[in-house]
Amino acid sequence: MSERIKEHPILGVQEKGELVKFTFDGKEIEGYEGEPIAAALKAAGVMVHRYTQKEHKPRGIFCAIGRCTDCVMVVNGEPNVRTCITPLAAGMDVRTQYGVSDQPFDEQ
Amino acid sequence: MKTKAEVIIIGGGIIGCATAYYLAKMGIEVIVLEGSDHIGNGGSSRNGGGVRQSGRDVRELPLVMYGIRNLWPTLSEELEVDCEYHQDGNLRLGKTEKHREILTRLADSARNVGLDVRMIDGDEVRAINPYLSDEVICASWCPTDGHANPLTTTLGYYKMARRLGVTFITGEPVTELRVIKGKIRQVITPNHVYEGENVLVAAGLDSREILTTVGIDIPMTNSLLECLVTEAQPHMFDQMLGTAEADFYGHQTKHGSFVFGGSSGLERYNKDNGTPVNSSKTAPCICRGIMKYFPDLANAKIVRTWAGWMDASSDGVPSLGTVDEIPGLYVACAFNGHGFGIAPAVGEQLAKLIVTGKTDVDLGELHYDRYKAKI
Amino acid sequence: MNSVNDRSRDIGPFVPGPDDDMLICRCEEITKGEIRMAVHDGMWTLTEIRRYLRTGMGLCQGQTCSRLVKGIVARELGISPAELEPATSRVPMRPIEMKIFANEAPDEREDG
Amino acid sequence: MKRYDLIIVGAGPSGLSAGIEAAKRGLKVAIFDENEKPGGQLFKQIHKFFGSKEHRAKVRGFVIGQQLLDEADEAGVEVVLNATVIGLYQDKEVVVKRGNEIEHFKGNAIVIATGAAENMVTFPGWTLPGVIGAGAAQTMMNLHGVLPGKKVLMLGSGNVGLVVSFQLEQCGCEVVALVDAAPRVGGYGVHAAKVARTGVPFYLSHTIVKAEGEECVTGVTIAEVDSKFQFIPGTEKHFDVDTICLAVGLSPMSQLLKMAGCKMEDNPKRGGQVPICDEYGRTSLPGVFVAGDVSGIEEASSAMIEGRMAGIAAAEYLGYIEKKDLDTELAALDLALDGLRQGMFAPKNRGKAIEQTEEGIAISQNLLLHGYVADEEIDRFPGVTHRSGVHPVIECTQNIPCNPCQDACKKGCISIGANITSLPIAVEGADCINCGMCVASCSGQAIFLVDEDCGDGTATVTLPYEFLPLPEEGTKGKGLGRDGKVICDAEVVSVKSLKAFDKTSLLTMRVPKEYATKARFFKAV
Repeated sequence: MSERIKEHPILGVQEKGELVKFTFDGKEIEGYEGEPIAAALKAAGVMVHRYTQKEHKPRGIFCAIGRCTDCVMVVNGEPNVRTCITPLAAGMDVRTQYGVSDQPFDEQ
Repeated sequence: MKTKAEVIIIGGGIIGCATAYYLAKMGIEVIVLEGSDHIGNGGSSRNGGGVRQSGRDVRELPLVMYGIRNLWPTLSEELEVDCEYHQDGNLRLGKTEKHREILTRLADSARNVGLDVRMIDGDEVRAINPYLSDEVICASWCPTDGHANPLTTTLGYYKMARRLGVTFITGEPVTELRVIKGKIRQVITPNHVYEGENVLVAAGLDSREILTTVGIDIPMTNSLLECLVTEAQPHMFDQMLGTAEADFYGHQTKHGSFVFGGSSGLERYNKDNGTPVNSSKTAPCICRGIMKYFPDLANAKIVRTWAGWMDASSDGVPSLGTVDEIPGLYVACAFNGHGFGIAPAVGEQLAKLIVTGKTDVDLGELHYDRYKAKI
Repeated sequence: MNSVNDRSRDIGPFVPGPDDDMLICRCEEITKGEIRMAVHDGMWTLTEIRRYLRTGMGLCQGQTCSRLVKGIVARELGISPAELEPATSRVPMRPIEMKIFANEAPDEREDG
Repeated sequence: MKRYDLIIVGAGPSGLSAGIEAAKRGLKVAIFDENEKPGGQLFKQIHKFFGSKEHRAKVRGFVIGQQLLDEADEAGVEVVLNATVIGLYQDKEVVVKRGNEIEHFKGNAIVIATGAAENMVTFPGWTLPGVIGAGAAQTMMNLHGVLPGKKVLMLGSGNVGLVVSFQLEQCGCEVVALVDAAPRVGGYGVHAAKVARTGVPFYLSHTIVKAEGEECVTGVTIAEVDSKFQFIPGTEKHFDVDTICLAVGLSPMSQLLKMAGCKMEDNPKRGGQVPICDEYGRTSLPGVFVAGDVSGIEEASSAMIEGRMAGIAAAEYLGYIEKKDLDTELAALDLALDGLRQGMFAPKNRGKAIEQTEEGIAISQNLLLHGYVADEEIDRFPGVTHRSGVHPVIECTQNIPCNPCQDACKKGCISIGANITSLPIAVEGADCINCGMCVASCSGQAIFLVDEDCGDGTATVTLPYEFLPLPEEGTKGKGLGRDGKVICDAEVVSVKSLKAFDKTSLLTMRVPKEYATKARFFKAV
């Protein structure tokens, strides 16, 4: 997890929740409980959260504070979940969103 | 700026825009005056998008049936905009025996004037729309009903009318009509005096105040309606929905979102602060109503709510046509919250009426002067 | 206060631009060209643009693009962006699940 | 329905300040905030604040956030988190989403302190993953401890762009370029200088041509623009980056007010669509107040004072204090706010090209064009003097409202005077004891302790250092000039990290004496 800041010159070592497992598109990865899903994905190197309905273009984190809604994904079967403000929980099923579905467009 | 035309239309809603479009198609010069800053700013942009016949009063049924047969099917092509018209039927849902009675009575009277509408039981309802809960025990089913997008349809009429040379002026609230030498002639706003040989008043609720200036009174009042829309959802169904109890109505749009309208029961007493505003109680109530019918929508997120006034007349149907006592004056108002689906037919028939003096559909029962005391 | 706006005022012809395919409304995927064209079709207020094209009607309700749309429409009309009234904001400020919107907490008085 | 004297929407600097003042005067106050943590943007701001003591100068943003929370707690303010205000209805009714339900509340008075939202710019590829707002970068690195990217291009040279660029470097990202379409750096010169000296190149009059990449950002091309912001062909420059960070201004987040029917105006000087309000935040709706960025974009320091004003004004509106007390208290705050609204970055000067300081000294053009004061320009500023022995060199060259350095030096080496925006003067004859307090207290990291001639052909330069790893004594490396270019060899001779320095370490490097007035940063090799 090279994308995590181990120690910060001003903030020191940040407190985190428990390290838990969750799945991204079926693959098991780890993140800290309570941190935004988007942070855990970013730390794991995931950039693309969804593909848009009309143009099928990739999108990811943009505002990171729950306003722009670009980072939405299908979480535990529910589409349009703003991953940048939704806390990670152990065992979450996080999937790339295609339009409003977790099925790739050619399978919809 | 142009202030004279053959026809002056007061009101830039869907009725005004559609009438202007059909008049312009016949080569008539038209000015449309809209009081607010935006075209289609009243009920035209604030309704649930129903294009339905079932559930309507028989007096307005012929007109809406005419529109669904002759105008709606080709409207997107004609207006060069996607009106998102779907003709996939209308389910008017019932959950109690009392509902069944209400729906049966409405269906029977509509069948009498030639509408294909029938009662179906709960299982047949769920065969048509499998997402409906078991609480639904019956529905009236009208396969030729549907829904469309009121925003693009209204603005589509505006765009095409404008393209045909109609003058639209927004921010021009009409304060007075003036009869000159026995005929309607002038339309007064705070800024200008407009002149036309014919004047159509299609200003929704404001029509009453405007018509008062020439001594015409149409008994109507305002009533607040509220709608909400969800985020886009995977495609579920295409029917238009309503309920016997009128606790909600709506459909899934082409975009994937669900548009639902409804009420809290407190609408009549809503505070009128100059603009239609949502009550804090209504949207939660609509949500509770919807979830009883569609448990699957519980997780759908609401992204927006809005309110609009409907112009309610004492007998629930519009006033439409010629004002006999003032030559050159026409009215089209008091659509009672179901003016959208009927609008293309109203616009086309009014245009014909203004130009030829005749209509294809008899408007007699919608005459402005029909209101009588109860005894 | 409303001001008189003659929608027949000449704003010149629609001239295609090199960046017409630039996406402006990220949620509803509306391009600059579509917005410019809508202005030439008579959509002269931000409210009309929104109703006609769905800009700002997506999940974020215009929080990202409203300023951009305003600039494009103003330029097309040859007016200052400050002259354009922003489209109305509506409840809810953030998307809210139907089941939560429906679930009103009991009033404290009823709790005893 | 549950009713409070005062409901505040937003627990940022202005909302918390309003709550504290109102609660202290006896009001029953609730603050709702949609975030998991209170403090608004304060908890992302890890730099030391500008201003004077009363503005909490030289305290880091996140520490101020904690101080405000403690004060709010002490005053009895109910701060409700994870509470999204979804609507402001008639009769000052606030509907709040909390957990899995909604709650209705009424306020006898309301303060809207919802802050601002970031502006965006478009360019081909601006929707690609990897293009993020500067706020997003701050959120990821400072709240969640995750790197926003490894190689970053920053668009925007206002204070946000400058501060976030520095923060990106602090957590180990490489900022490959700082780009702005404007012809001049928009933010404080001291912020620019601390970024430039680490080696970040500034490209003014440049903007993004396109972001490259299929699935996410892999590169970016920028080009120079002319005075009409049109690209100049042939000036394209390419960078391999994984992240493009946008810091192109803020807009007030005033939607709730518009929804409630407040009279609004579009005011470019205040950053966009804002409620029409008086200086104490009273809007057109009786009992509805505003404070902070929602009523006009400024710094957090001003937001705190505006919040206090709104809180006190609400107390008077509800009869908790007398009108005469209101006037007295507001007059004092007026003065404090006025102090912050002075200098060349004052709201009234927005958009103006300032050529001279208040003292009549020509502004460094190099600072505006490249982010650093050129060697030949630096001597004309009153904080820069040459003398024997260790002495402070204060490279503060623009009039900004800030004076902690004056208080930091107990020996009277630094003088600003009564006017908080004046340039600091290195006082002749005062005796510097090399304590380093001035270096650590300077929010702009613009003070150095220099001994120009140690007698052995070397000089020492003590500089503020907020990076990891912290070099040890004896580390050999290079001295960097104000422009971030390597100019000489350097060796670390001392590293001090005192509690009083508040996480700013003081690194002293030995350089050849001819570089004493030029070397301003150290890089280990």
